Amino acid sequence: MPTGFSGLLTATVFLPAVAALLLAFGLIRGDRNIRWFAAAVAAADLILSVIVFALFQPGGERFQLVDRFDWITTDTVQASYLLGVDGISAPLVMLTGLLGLCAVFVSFHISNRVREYFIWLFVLQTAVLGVFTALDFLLFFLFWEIELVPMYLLISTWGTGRREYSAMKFLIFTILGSAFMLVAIVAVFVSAGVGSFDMTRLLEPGGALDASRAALPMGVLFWLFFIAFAVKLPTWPVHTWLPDAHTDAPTAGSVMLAGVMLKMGGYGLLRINAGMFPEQLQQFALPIVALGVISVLYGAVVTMRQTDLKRLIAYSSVSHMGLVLIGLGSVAVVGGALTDAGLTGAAMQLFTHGTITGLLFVAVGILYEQTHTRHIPDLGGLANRMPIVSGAFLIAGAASLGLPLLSGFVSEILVFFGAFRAFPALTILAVLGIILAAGYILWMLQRTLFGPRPARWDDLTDASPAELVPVALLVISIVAVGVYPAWLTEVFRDGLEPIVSGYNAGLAGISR
Amino acid sequence: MLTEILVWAIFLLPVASFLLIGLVIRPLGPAFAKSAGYVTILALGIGFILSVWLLRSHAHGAVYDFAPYLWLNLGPAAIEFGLLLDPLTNVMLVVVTGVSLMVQIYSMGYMDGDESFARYFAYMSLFSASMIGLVLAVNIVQMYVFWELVGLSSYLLIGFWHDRPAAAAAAKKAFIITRIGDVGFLLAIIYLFFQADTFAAHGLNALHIPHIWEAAAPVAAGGAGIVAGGALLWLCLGLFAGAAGKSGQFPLHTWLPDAMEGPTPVSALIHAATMVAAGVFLVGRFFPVFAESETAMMVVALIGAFTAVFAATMGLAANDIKRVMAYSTVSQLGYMMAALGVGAYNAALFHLFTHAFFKALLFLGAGSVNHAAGTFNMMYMGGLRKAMPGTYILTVIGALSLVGIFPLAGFWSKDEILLESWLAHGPVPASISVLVFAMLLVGVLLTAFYSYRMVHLTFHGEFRGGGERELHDTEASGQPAPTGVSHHVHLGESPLVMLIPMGLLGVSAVIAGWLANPIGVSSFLGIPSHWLTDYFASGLHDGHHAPPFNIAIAVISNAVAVAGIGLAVLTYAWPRPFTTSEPLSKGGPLHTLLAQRYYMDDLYEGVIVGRVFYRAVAAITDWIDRNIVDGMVGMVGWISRNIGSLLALAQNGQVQTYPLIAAAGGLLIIVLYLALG
Amino acid sequence: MWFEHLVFWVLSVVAIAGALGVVLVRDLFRAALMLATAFVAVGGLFVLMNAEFLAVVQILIYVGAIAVLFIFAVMLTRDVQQGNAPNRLQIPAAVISALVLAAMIATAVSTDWTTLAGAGLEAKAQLAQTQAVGIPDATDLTSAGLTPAEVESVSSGGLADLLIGNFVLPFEAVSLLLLGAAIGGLALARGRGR
Amino acid sequence: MSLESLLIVAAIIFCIGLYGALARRNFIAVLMSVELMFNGVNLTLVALGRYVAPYAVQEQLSAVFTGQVFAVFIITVAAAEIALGLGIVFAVFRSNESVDLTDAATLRH
Amino acid sequence: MTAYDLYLVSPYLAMAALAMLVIVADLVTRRTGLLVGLSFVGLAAPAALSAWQLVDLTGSGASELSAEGSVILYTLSIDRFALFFNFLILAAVGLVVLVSNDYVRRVERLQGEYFGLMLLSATGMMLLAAANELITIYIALELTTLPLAALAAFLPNARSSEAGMKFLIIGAISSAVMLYGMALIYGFTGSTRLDEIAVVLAASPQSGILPFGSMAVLLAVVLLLTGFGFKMSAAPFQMWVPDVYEGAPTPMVAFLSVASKAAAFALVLRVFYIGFDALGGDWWVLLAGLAALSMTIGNLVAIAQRNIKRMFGYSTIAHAGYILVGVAAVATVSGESATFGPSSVLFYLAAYTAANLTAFFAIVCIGNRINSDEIEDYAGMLRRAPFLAIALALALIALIGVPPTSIFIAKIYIFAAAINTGESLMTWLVIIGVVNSVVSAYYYLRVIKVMFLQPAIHTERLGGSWPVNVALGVAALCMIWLGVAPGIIVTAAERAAVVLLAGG
Repeated sequence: MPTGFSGLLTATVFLPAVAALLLAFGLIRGDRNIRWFAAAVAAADLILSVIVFALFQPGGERFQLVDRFDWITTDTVQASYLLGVDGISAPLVMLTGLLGLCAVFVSFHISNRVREYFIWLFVLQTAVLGVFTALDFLLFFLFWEIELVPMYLLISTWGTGRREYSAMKFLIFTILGSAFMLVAIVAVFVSAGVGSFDMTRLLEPGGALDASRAALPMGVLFWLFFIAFAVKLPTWPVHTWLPDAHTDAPTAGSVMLAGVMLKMGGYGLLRINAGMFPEQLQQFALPIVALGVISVLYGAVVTMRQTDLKRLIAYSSVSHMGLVLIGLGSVAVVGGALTDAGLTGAAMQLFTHGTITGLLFVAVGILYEQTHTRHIPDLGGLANRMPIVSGAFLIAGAASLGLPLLSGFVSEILVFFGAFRAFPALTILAVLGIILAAGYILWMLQRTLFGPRPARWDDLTDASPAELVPVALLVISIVAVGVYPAWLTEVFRDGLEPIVSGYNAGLAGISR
Repeated sequence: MLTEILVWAIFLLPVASFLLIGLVIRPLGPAFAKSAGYVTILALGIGFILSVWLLRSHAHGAVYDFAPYLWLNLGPAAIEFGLLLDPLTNVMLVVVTGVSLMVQIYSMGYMDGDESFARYFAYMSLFSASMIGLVLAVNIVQMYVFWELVGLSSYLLIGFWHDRPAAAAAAKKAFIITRIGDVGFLLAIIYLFFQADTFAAHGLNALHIPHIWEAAAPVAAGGAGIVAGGALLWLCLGLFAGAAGKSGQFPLHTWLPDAMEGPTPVSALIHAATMVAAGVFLVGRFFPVFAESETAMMVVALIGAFTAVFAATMGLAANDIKRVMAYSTVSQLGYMMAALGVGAYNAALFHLFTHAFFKALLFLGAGSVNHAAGTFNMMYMGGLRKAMPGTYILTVIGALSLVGIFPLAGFWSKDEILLESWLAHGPVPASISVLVFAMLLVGVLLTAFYSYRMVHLTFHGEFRGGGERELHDTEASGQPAPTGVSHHVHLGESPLVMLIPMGLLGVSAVIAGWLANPIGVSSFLGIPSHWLTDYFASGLHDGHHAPPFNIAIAVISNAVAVAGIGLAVLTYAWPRPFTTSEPLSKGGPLHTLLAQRYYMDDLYEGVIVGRVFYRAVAAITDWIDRNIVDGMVGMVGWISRNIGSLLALAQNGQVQTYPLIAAAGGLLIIVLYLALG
Repeated sequence: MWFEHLVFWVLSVVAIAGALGVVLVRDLFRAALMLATAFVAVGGLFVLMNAEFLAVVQILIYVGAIAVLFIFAVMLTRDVQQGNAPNRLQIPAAVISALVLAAMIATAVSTDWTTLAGAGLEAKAQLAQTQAVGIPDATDLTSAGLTPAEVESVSSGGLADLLIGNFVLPFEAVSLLLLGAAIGGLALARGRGR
Repeated sequence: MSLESLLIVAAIIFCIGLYGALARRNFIAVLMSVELMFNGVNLTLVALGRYVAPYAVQEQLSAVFTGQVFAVFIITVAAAEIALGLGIVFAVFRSNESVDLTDAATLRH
Repeated sequence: MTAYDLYLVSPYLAMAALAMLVIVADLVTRRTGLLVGLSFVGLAAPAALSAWQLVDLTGSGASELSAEGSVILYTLSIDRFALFFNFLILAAVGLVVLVSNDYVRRVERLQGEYFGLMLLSATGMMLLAAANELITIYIALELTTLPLAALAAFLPNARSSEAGMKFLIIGAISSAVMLYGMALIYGFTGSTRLDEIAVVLAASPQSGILPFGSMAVLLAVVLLLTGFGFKMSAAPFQMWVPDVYEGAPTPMVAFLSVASKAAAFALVLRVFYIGFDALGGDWWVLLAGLAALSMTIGNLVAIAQRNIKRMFGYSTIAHAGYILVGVAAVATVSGESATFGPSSVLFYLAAYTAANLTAFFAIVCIGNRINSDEIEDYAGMLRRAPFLAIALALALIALIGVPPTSIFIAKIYIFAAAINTGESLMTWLVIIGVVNSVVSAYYYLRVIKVMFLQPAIHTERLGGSWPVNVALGVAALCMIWLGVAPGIIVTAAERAAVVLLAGG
């Protein structure tokens, strides 16, 4: 049971919340000051999150930088304030810090209710960071739910189009998903031999949760958790909130939504479904991978028909997040030293998709600021007028379609490597998805950036310096991961090691 | 250590050049654009020198074995980036850097004044780096990485003039079609990884190329025999799919003619000399694996031979000079594939070597012509011989080399392919090998025909108006003007900066074949007979040696070539000179079929992608998504709202309704209790 | 015994008839009179069951106070003649009431009340009940066959004793209730600060 | 006169009251009907106290009075309820000029 | 009656005395502020007395106060359970009194009566939580209900009168029905004391065919539940709720929605967990069914509402359903977790009190100023009254069950109790519960949406007097406090719930 209180994680998680409070009490006044204050806070949080990542030592304790104190201690309920990072969460914390800063910079042009906007953005960031670091189920769920409120308000207040509908849809879907999770958490909690919300106890191989004494059948628990995370991920057929929410969200909202909030689903799948229910994951690997493959192909096919840039990216996210499921299902066959490839790929996919889609949305956001349209047929030939934005688009697009030396490739190939051992035929189908990805990404680039430029776009200007920051940061991270992925994969592998060793040690016999 | 650095430098110099141009020179603005060209040329020049040095020292017995660097730790199948310096690599390096250097120099003239001059050289550097990386790769994933980057560079360069819709579309098409092949490649890699544990049991790394060779070799031959039988066949077919995509083999050839939308030097470098040869390189790289599977070799041979003929027929009816060359390239790549298929490893690579020079030359010639005539459409050219004699001579040399006329470079390599397929010493059955030979011979005939047609239409006869006239005509018929057409018509020779590289390539096209692989003498200038082919063969375990020169085959092939030229002369020049109407169009449906490229583009884009996929599959899925998957969500909301309203109706305000319903509820509870126990 | 039976039947019929009159007669004033009749009949039934004290309370409070209150109320509001019209829920209400009645009768009949009863205790209970309004006499009780423990139980728990003994709390609470009802009723009837 | 017959008479009175409470339009009539229900309950209580209740709790003969005590309280509370009810009757009458429950149905849905 | 008896009933006596004092004070002075102050400060007396009793309980280590020869203890159980509700009800009534400060100025006269009735009703509620005997329960219930009926009709308008009338009629009919059930129980067991009832029922032969062993008990339980159902506002006995909520004075509705409901659940817990302890296997299914019905009906109908008070009427029905889940969770596991179900109910009630009072206080303030309870009139409230809007929004979020608010913990607690029973039916009930929470998000958020996103029609700023703001602030803080640090209340609830199991 990890104990201690170093305070670093608490600071990282709550710095944005404190900033939000400062803003809420009106200590910072004037839109300009607020923007720069926000940028400073986000930058500080990025630095903190990078420090978290840097201080995390692979090969050390499983959970590091732990902050813990008792929260609720009664006869029936025990919960603690327990933050900590392992190899799975440390990179995601950094990702959140990175995208948080990007979100602030792409929001510089916001002029409507600036103060409230940044308050909600910061609350959102705290919530997401909390989800990634919380190691107590109650705390985890708390952060998981808090995140809804700012996102809902960001979409419905600062969004575009049918924003209220989309925000509501986002909310209802997510709450529906988390409702299932609540049942599961409660059931785990009341299971004999558990009696607390401490995740670390449950995560140990052969942990506290015993199938014979669980309050609900393990399979049921598994699916309850799965549904919650699948909605967030999102998986076909519960993905339909995503295109609407993405399309109508403000740029920063889309960046955070696609960049980190979808990752909460994948993180949950890795942390809980893979970590606590190894046997169930193996048992149900086939349907999960099938869902993943359907998501990949279905998402890609539907993407082909989209004419709204953000909608297109949103559907491509559905397609890409399907890979996480495929990677997850790769543990159907265990044994050998290669069990972790699929899981590592899934984890990598979380990170890489975060940066790639983040960059795509940043680019679309800049584009939209200038053109006020995202309708692809209205656009064209922007490459000459906006070389930087176009370059960002191009890099993100190339990364998105899995081009090597950009980050997307690494996660894709790892997922395929892992999954092929378990489900060769399904994996081949999923690999076909990369052709479709090339199709829609290139189609989008062609229609948007290339070809003749309608005369009305002659006066466009390129990204402003403030907008350049997120572009640069994200491009650097995409290239950095792509060119030398080991600095990230090794951390992920360290986080997945206990899970994988659990499979290898206890379950090698099941391998088909 | 120093050696290793020098080898890496061949790769890293263009990388540095790319970064320098992209991050420094280009942001500085057009004033500094020119320096981008010099940087690139410098990088490639040094690279070329180093490559030659490497080839020479390696051929003289220097052994290079550098430890690879860990890129991604995957346990037993760790992905390690390193250098694989075997004859194939070394020769390819020389070709890539050499041709690239020539093309860059030429580009200094050709691209002069283009507003994106720096961007062009950035892309070119990127391409060179990727291609060199591909050639150097020791790990199959590393190879795939650069394989894809080469594809990206190609995409960027085809779409270089991205404001032209045709260029943007062609770039996309090129990328997607090659990607279809790449899926095969990727699946092959995935399959290899799947076997990682088995490899590891033998102390091998499943992704390390030399280990893969070893694994494919049967135990009897001293290998590990891990991959065999059906799996081996599928592995080979996967790799070949990738190769076919890149090298434009049937049925993935349709992108290459369209790729001519890019700047002409790009076509010369990428879509003639280097990148498209990557497919051949890939099969060559895994030749020890392919060689173990007879079926795979048969597939390679037959597809190659078929492509050689098939593409050549389309070359007969094309009017765009660059497209003719593109078909010609596809056809020649078919020769190389066929050669690999029949086991003529060194002949195939030898042809790759010579082809790089003469095809690059032909393309540069086409660019030069375009500079003068303002169009690529041969129907608007004619009579340029007088205006640009240098270009004319060099183009004729290139064309003859292409046709395979003794003693030009093309002759030597093509002759060896024909010879070996006739001799049928390879792993494929003799009947197949001879069939391949016959098909290739037909290819020679066709090659000769379209080559003469191209030269004739371009340079002979009277000038037919050039770009100006074409623009006038297209305007009249209300169609958009094709790429590369401009009012800028000035009949005159190109500048020296363009002619000199052409000249150098011309010299190579004449002598390279014989010089590099002298036949008939025991040695020439210290280069022994069959030096190149033997050098290639030394990279293989079983050391396949080229058969001795066969005069009969040489005579037959030259005769066929001359016959082809003769037919073309009869058609176009004599007795009645060509004016404006295409004599072949009298062929009626056949000509239409050829001119329409066997309708394969229509099949792919119009029917499969457009009708079946986009309008049917995608549209239906999209409809399902909007109406059924999403609709269900809406319906649940609608139902619950309306149930709510319905229930609210019972709330009619009449107070006694409430206890009434409550009493009914209470009674219902009792009934349920009694009924259910 | 036949007399007792006769009285029971007469009182029952009167009570039921009065009740039916309350809900069926359209004239509210007459309905109120019917109600008083029913109250009196029920009071009679109480007497029949040896609950004389309760009968007195019934007459005093119900007939004397409540029924009169109703009559006042009826006279103060209008629609006296037609005021007792049925609403649209007549038929469902009848059905539901009939079903409830069926359930209650089924309960009364089907429940085996005797399983609870020890043999021969009825007489003792009757005797004990007479003490409700009188002073308990221990010797009388003993001679009637009650055990000393039962005598103790009865002696210490006459009805009035219970009211100020064990049930003193509800007894006090009901005074609060009356206070509250009076305040509320007054406040509402007086009209609120307009 | 048996327990069952008494219970049945009580139930009949109770249900007549229930019917009246559900089916009358006039507020005062409803209040009267409710009083009938209370009478039914009282009758039941007294009857059960008279016949069966004491036997359940051995040696607690005073339990026989509990029913009567209960009835006394019910009567008292009923009186209070009527007092308040009539207050509300006047309040309703003052605002609606009627004590018809079917008219007083503005709060709905 | 001994002095000890007086000590035992002293909190109730103090409350009653306070009620009368306020009424008398009104005759002397007409200053609203004074009445509010008196009512509020006066609550210190019963609170202190309850605290004294609590200290005595802690000192003795027993779960209830007892004494030889005490007549009060025949009808009341002065135990932790009762005291838990004493404090809960006192807190609720205190805050409602403060919030009434602005509201009662509408009724110029009779302000003393307003507060007096409210305090009397609170006395009844406190008694209800302590009552362990059917007659006392009945009296306490009526003492709770009748003053509330008077309060519902307190406003001089037709809607208020109608609300009062409906409340009275429903209350009377349900009382009658419940009384019939009590009569049957009395007849069947010979006693009106819950503990004696439990002994007799445990000893009586259980017929294998009939639930509850006999038709009489079955009918009695159903009839009792019908009566209690009205007070709990559980479906299908809930239909009066929205009408009364809409028409009655808002502070009274706030009081009704939390205190009355809490007392009703206290009653249900006592009657079922002590009286019908032996029949747990039969009645939990019924309660589970009512829970599912209440949640579903409440939430579905609430979606269609346009009046916020009415919407909250349906909301309260839904929450009754959630709480019933906890009541139905009769623990089949022995040991520490046996108190899971009832203690979760107690905690939920506390959590719900805090959240719902916050919401209603905001509604009181807003409604008092804009003279409307239509949701659409709340447009732009964030601009007009940021404090009120944010408090209301937080309360709405709490009511959905989103952390970090009181009801989040409460829901977890109650669902844990349900799953803990190990009955698959209860697991389904939990799933119904969570799905219902999702549905509820829809209408709660709509209010937030209107307040936060829609432009205001009027622009003048709104606000309440300082007592109102204090009440609102305290309620909101409690709501958050219970969500962030629920430990103390959970412990209190656990210890209070032990009482229910000690008897059985």
